[in-house]
Amino acid sequence: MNSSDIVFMFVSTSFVMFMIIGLALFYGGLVRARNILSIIAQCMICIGLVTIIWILYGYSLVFGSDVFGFIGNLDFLFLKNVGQDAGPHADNIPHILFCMFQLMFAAITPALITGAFAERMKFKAFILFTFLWSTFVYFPIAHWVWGGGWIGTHGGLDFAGGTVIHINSAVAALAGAIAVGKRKGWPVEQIKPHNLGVTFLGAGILWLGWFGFNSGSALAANGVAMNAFFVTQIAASASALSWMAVEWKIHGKPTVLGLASGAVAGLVAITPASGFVSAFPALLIGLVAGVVCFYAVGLKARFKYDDSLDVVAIHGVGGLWGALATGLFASLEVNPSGADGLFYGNPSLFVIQLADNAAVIVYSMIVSLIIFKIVDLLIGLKVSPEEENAGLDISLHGEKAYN
Amino acid sequence: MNSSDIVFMFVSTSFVMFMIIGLALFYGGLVRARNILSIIAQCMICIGLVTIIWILYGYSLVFGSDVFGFIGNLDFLFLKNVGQDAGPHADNIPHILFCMFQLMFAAITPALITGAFAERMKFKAFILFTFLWSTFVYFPIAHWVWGGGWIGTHGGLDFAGGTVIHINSAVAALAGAIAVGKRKGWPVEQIKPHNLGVTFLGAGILWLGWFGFNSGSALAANGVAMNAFFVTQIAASASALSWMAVEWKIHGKPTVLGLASGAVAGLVAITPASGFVSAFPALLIGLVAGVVCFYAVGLKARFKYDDSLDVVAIHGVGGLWGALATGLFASLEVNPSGADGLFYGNPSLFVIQLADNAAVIVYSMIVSLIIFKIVDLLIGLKVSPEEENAGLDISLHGEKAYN
Amino acid sequence: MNSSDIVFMFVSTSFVMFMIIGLALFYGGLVRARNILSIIAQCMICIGLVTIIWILYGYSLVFGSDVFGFIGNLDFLFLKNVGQDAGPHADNIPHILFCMFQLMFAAITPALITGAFAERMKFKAFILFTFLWSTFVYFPIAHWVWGGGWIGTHGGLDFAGGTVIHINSAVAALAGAIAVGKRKGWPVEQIKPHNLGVTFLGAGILWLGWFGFNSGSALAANGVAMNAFFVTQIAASASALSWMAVEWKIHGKPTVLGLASGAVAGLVAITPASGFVSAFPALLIGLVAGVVCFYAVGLKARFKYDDSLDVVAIHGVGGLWGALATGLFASLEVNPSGADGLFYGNPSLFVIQLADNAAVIVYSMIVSLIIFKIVDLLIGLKVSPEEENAGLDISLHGEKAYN
Amino acid sequence: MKKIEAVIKPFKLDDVKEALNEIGIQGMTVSEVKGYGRQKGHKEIYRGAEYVVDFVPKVKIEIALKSDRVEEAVKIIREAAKTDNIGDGKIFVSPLEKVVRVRTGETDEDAL
Amino acid sequence: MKKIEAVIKPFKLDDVKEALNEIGIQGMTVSEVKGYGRQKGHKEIYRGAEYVVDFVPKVKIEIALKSDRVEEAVKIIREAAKTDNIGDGKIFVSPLEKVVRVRTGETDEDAL
Amino acid sequence: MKKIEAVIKPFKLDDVKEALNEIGIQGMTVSEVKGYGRQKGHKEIYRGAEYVVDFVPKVKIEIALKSDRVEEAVKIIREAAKTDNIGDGKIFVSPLEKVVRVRTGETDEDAL
Ligand SMILES: Nc1ncnc2c1ncn2[C@@H]1O[C@H](COP(=O)(O)OP(=O)(O)O)[C@@H](O)[C@H]1O
Ligand SMILES: Nc1ncnc2c1ncn2[C@@H]1O[C@H](COP(=O)(O)OP(=O)(O)O)[C@@H](O)[C@H]1O
Ligand SMILES: Nc1ncnc2c1ncn2[C@@H]1O[C@H](COP(=O)(O)OP(=O)(O)O)[C@@H](O)[C@H]1O
Repeated sequence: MNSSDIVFMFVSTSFVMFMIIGLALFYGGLVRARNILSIIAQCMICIGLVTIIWILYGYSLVFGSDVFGFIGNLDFLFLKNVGQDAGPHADNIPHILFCMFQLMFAAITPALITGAFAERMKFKAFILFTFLWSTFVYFPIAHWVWGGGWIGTHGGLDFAGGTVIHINSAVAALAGAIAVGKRKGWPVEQIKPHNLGVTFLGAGILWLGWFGFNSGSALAANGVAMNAFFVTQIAASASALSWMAVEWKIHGKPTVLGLASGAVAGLVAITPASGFVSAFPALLIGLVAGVVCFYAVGLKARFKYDDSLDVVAIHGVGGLWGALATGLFASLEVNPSGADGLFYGNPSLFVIQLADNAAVIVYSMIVSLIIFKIVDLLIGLKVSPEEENAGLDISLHGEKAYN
Repeated sequence: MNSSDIVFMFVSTSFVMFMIIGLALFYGGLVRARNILSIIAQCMICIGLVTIIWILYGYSLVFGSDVFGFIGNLDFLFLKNVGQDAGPHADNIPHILFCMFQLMFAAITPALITGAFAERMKFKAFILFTFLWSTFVYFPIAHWVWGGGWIGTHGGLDFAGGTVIHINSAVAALAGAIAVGKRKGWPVEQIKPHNLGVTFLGAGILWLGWFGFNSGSALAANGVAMNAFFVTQIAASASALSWMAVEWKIHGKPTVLGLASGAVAGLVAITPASGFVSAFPALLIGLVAGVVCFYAVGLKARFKYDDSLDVVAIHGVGGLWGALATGLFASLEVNPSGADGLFYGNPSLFVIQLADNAAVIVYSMIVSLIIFKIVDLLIGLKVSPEEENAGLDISLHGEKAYN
Repeated sequence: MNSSDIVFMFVSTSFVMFMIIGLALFYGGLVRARNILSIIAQCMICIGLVTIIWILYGYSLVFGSDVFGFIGNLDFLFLKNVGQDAGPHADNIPHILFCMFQLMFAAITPALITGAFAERMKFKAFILFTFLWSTFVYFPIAHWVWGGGWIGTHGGLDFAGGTVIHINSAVAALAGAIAVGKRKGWPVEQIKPHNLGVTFLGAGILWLGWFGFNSGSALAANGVAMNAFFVTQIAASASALSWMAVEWKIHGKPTVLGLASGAVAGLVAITPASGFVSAFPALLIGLVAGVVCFYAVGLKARFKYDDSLDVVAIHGVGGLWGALATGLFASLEVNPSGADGLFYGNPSLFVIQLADNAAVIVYSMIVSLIIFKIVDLLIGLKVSPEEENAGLDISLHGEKAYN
Repeated sequence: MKKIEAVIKPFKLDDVKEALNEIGIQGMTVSEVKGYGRQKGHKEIYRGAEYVVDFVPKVKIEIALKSDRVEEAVKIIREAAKTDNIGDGKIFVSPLEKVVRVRTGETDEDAL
Repeated sequence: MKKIEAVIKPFKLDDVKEALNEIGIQGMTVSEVKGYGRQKGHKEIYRGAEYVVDFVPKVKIEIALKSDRVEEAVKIIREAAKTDNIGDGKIFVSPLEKVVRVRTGETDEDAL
Repeated sequence: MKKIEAVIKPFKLDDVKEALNEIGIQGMTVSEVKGYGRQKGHKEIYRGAEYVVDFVPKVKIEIALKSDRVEEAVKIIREAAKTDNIGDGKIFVSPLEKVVRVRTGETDEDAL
């Protein structure tokens, strides 16, 4: 037990919790005024519901002893053996603290997905979806990477969740955008963000929280953690600027939404790499992230899926770029318990990253689609056109955000 | 001195300070647009004024050597003997840090009360009230529980302020709602929250800050602190869901305000228990809190007191439930320096909790009522009907929040 | 290396980063609704651009080995020799962590300036300005005080940046207000804050972040850091109250903007002193700050420069008062590695403070004016009247904050 | 048919609506406006600068109705909106040539 | 000249604007209003208190136009704004005596 | 009596108000509206999507006044509101049959 590490993980965990609040604001500002509360409600469900299923069985499925490389066993069911003493996954902090840090990751992941079907999904359907998706998609994949499953053991690197969280949620987002269908009027009507100040505040909270997200993934207040801290700042800054630059060039004006989106894209891209790459690779990862994610936003128009808040473009494309960049730029000098990447003489890491992420994408896509299908059959996914017109806040929650 | 604990308490103290900002937003979003600044002004008075009287004499009255079990002596008047070295109440951190952590509790407590007489109280009256109430109600009661006074020494448990802060403020809130009188139009007119996004942000900041509030009350980065951290998350989540569920059942729709109110109710209820109970009792405490506080909101309609933002229902009823639940579920296994509760074979703790809280309620009610009476005589409590119509922001502060 | 200090500096750095978000909100709420995004964009440029130039050469210019007392050398160019091990300026934390903490100071300083020319400056011009000003003003002056330059070595005290950050930015703000010219309609038209709730939230985040700003400047979780923490709270509280009091007396009403402005003034004033003075001098520093800064706001009307958001009055006058107060109240008892001030028998410190700050003011004024001139020639500083009428958000960024 | 436009104090809206309902007038369109008149504005203070704000928040009610109901409606509105303070507002009556209900296409008095 | 005021459902604004454009009517002034009529309001819930909100968000379009274009315009608006549900709104026509274009000083039909 | 409705650029409101005050017209009701006309809208960009926004923010002033003051008032408004750019706005004059002051019950010209 190390009391500095306890403080460090306490702070990091708190920051990640705060990210979910930030995410609700980031998304909430981007929808129309009549739907902001529906976004917030979904994010609160992610916090509330995932917390409960996590302590009941989720933590055990992810971090219980490995079963066939696929899932954890029931050692920690109902928090059995999870107490104030250190647990098997981190000998420096109380088991409950490790459990809680990991909980925050489990909670934020379905919240990320909500951006894809914003402004039209039934609340009841979302609750059921969150329950099923956490259980059958998030828990297995988190186990694969961090819980002793096949990806982690055969050498795939994902420092803070590029694959587990961002790619995974973006794949589910794509499935959701397709399954739930388009918003009324999209893409013809002008559907504009209703409060970009709120979106900026959300992005700011996300940025702050990401320090805990990435650094905390070192599980100790050491040099690797501080490396993650440093490169997170660099990649986010670089990506904000590069998104702005390309947008300025193409649309003639640099927008705040572009700067904020770029920052988030950079934060996403550096996530898997943050404990393995140094400052200048991080700069490059950020610069590229801003550009590719900017262009990726155009995909939805081309392929006609209404990914309302661009989860696929930012978390999917950004996350994938980050995962592959980890295969390129990872360095044992930064983190001796990591690996060298392609540019440090080890092409195999890149191949592993490619293969792992492909597997996650396929698994997540198939199971997410099945889950959406089931929810559709049981409850239906989309609100009625009248409810959509009136706004989900009034229709589903009987409230208006602004009076 | 332990430098990890210094960092831990630095963070916890900062988080609690941030809670007061969060509270101002939580309340500010719930009032009408023309009164948000009056809420903010009151919260800033709580920070500013209480800080000053705390360093002058408040800290000494609470934490000076005990006088008859009732109040602290003047050992620390004007911060005499309060410096960078450790003090008598915590040997692991600088005395000034302990003093500052406790200050934040003293500052947030009167801020909680403001919800009861929101939208109608004179600002000057509020300032005088805050001064008197802190001095004659908060300081003694905090001394009783934490400063060496009769409650703490005879074995009553209040880990992070369920009694001192929540019940105490809610009793004063009830006194205030009665003393100041109803808002014009209440309960006939529709008086709706003007910005639920702001309220949600406030709730999110409260949730974050509560981690520091509860965990920090361990005064060290140890297992008990992390237990408090963990159960805080669990109770808040459970209570958000249970409030939502009962509201959904009764009113047909699950509201965001319900989710947020439930979360706060759970945070309140777990406060006194957080260092003494484990995860599943916390789950239960949260589930029950959401339901009882939901129903308690209905009391004001029945008994016709205009507790505008439901301080009594959430902090009073939630706090009382938490204090009693501590008597039920506290366990020496969680915290060897606590006690066992009824369900762990020690019914006496429950009785103590009952008695202690009854005493606090009686004391707080009587002295609060006297203070409101005095302020009414000296200044008057309520603004004129014209001022109320125009809104306190314009009437009292010469400002409008939105232009 | 000390892992507690790592955590402490991680938190402090994160808090200072969050301050920039808070600043954007503080300023953003004060401008008209059509210009909030332009404020946010400028603050994001400060984060993004300064981060990049800092890792390229800025850090080296400030903290590289001293050259003639004026600037750092190129030892750390492109982060050469800046890694996970401790660096020369702090042996207790990783070099990259020290580098990142200092980065945040470099990033927030130009953001402070933006308040002076809010609502009318060209975005492209601002980007160029930020680049030039950081390079030719901030980096040298930061080196003088903290990097081994002439001010630090001959004994001038500036604990957390009163001179380097606040006075420096305020001088540039004055230069900017003059160089860019007045807003259309100023001072005849009513130009009112559009959202004081947002401004309050920003002030609250600033207050929180300032704990990291001041305490973190101790670079270790020790008694001096906690002293800074404590006096920061006291000065901010006192200043909020004293600004309110004088405003109440003169204008008949106590405003929330006054309370928030007073708090910021107090935070500014305590900044240079926070590691050197104890609680009661801090109380005095705060009380005086609220009053002098209140009156200083009137200067712009008298001298007819449109310092839109009062950077000169709050950061300049407040910072200067704090720097001089450090010369009066600094005490070796608080910090043995500081110095005694005038009231502790050492008048020379006061003289040094006076001289140092005069030098900084002169240097900053001259070079800032030159930079504004250059930018004016290359790009032009001010938007067209049509762009100003339409609002910078639409004109420069093609966005509206509120839809 | 006539159109009545009444500019009243915002917090009187519900009273006016109720009063009109009672005499069977149940359609109206309401908007938020700012009024300028004899009623003194208030003072606002921002960082020491004092502003006198002349514009006062008001609510405008528009009612289309049969000509023979105008007098009664005006009276009812006046009674409900009155506080006997300056700034209580004004009622304007103007001619209306045609009314059409969008949904059905009914016109004039059938459309009310 | 006449003035048409149409109170319609907010999400129909674009359709109406397009439809009017097509028949060459290109000037209009739009405001957000709240309507009260037969259309039932919705229920809102705040901390357990249930409110019935009678006022429904609507958009008001004002168009000044030549008298001989009124009939056509009313028809077009009706068609574009119709959803066949209660609350589709109303169209009001009233007399207009004079129009002046601020920029040029042109008056009446030249000013449209 | 007549009613003048003027749709002008928002930042001209104070000038118009002052100008009217100077000729002794001191009552008016103001609302925020959106205008659509010849004035080109602006481009907005959100995550790469470009929107052309046709609706331009305007302010509408309503003034009830004696018929014989209309000409003067229109002239004054025109002068004060003019910037000589497209989109300066329009002034509409329509008949007004009755005015009542809520507070006193005074009617017509006494009520102005
Ligand atoms: N000539 C006018 N034309 C249009 N609206 C007017 C006129 N005069 C007054 N109003 C409206 O009526 C409101 C009340 O008028 P005011 O002169 O303040 O008090 P009172 O109604 O008691 O005479 C004003 O705020 C304004 O909205
Ligand atoms: N008498 C009236 N005067 C002015 N506006 C009216 C009147 N009656 C209805 N309205 C407006 O028309 C809208 C639609 O009317 P409503 O009775 O709800 O449905 P419908 O148009 O289908 O008859 C209302 O919301 C209101 O804004
Ligand atoms: N036919 C009309 N009916 C009602 N309002 C109109 C009409 N035409 C224009 N307007 C209003 O006048 C404003 C200015 O008109 P516009 O054609 O843009 O420029 P200009 O006034 O210079 O001719 C518009 O924004 C709109 O609010």
